[in-house]
Amino acid sequence: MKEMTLKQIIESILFVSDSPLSLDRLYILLEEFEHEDIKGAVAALADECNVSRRAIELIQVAGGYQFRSRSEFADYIRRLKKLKPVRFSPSALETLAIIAYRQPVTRSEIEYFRGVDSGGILKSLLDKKLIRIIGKKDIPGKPLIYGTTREFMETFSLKDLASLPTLREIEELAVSGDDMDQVPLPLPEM
Amino acid sequence: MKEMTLKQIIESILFVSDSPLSLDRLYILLEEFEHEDIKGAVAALADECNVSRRAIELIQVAGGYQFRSRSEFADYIRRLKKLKPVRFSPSALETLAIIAYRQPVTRSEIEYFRGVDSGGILKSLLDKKLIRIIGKKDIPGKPLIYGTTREFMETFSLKDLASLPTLREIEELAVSGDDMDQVPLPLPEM
Amino acid sequence: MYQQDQNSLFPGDDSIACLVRTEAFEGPLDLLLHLIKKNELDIYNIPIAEISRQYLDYLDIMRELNLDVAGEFLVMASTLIQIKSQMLLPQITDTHDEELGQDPRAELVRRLLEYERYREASALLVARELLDRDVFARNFPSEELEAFPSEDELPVVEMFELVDAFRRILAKAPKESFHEVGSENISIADRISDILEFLQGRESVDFEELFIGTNTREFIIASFLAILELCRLRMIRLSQFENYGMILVQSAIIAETDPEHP
Repeated sequence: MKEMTLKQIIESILFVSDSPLSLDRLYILLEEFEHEDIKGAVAALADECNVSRRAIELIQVAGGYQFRSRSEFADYIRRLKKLKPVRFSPSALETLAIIAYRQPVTRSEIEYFRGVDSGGILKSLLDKKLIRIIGKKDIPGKPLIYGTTREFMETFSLKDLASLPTLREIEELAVSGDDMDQVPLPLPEM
Repeated sequence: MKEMTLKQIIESILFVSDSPLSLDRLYILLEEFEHEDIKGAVAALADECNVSRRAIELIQVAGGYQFRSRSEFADYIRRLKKLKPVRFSPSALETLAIIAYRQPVTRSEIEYFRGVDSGGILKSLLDKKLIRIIGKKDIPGKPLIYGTTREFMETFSLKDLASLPTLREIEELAVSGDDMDQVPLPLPEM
Repeated sequence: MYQQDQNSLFPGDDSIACLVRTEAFEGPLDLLLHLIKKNELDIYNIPIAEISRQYLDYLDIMRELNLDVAGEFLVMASTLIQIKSQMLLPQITDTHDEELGQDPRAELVRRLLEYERYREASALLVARELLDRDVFARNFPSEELEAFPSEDELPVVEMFELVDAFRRILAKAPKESFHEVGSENISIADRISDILEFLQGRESVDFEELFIGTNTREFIIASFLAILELCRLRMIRLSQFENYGMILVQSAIIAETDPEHP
């Protein structure tokens, strides 16, 4: 048997995994190795993909590492995978954006921002596992609260929630001295 | 966009394919390329994996080509499998749901709902410590009564059973219809 | 390539000079933003009278085309009219007025700004490298990995999947059991579980002991219903030795730890 390097070991594990693996998971899996060495090997592996101009890159997504095809090959891969490309309606995207940026958030908060009933879209996003029910809010009526999932980060190639595109700053309204982001919403009674 | 080589294109396709691809299949997928060139690129790709001592090899299997992790890494891959979270089968999920919402409940009540024998699934849920036997019901036959466990609450991050979403809450989501896309409203120019 | 398609779904540029736009308006806020952009208005200083007129004109056209005007559009129409009338009133300077100095348009403006902001965010999201559209991963079980037997681990599952599974069950369950499956009796399940635990290892307890805890109405009702349910299921026995005397509660469950496995 040939000698195995840590980098090769990590490459084999990341290759066969069907979801991104975090460094913490790798630390547990490869308990006989030093954390620093594992970290270094992951970085070296990512570099190698870039340097050797492979069609695959090692990216950070959903709190972990995953091999993914580079976007320039998408057309060819689509020929193989006859799956319908993911498409999002503007309403689904709006709703996702509100949930992503304001989570945990209730349905009535989402509807306040969107101005329209959002039950059907929430159900559909739940079905697609892009959002999840986090629990219930401890206010009268105990409404369900929603947040995004790991699948959401995977779908939108997000390293973590902090990597969401920055929201445009809203000019402070003269009439309101409060921070815009977390002002309690004047929601109608449920 | 960087220049794409045929070798890279084939690498990307083989990488994302979940089954081996034959040369004939590649010829069809990449119809704009010469058969000889495709054959050559596949061979070059296989060589490259060997030369650069990657943990992945391109092998010929079942009449096609497939990237596989080299066998010497099997021990590590086995560790990954051990850590891999299991997904629930629909029947396990159904059974767990009945127990969660109708506890305390007997096996025959569960089977009344599901319409099928549920012994095996109950055993597996007991093994996973998601349900427990509360006791025996004091009626003829003394059937066992089942309920959920602390582990169940932890799995779903539930504060208490009252925090389970009610059916009505889920039904309400579907009220507005399953429309991801709303009916388009045509806007005349004004 | 798909990116462009999706971006064009967002109304905003008015280069299309055709009579009927095919883009959908997501709601009243979307329509209002469109009107503001089209008229090149300052969002912080919306001429409410003019915007209201155009908004209502639009609703009229929808009706003329025999389109259902969704309720949300009507709610916004009345909001606009209300703001318009408030703007017409002379500035009230009463000290007891909480709305003192508040521009009647303020909340609407805030909603429009927030809405616009999330819509921009959604455009940024969809412009990212999307999995299974632009980039692809090996998000399927690898043969090497599947070759190993699965270990029993705690499964990962979302709450929604659990509830959805129960919905499926109910959909195919025999009809007569429907009415029984109240969705609101969950806290009763909690009380049942607690009471059974409380009774475990005790010969009998005073009925009233089962109500010790939070003294809320809900708690008492849930406890009482739990006791009734446990009686019905014959999992507890109640006994009373004299009129108005102490009611004793006994577990009727035979402790069982050795699971019967089929």
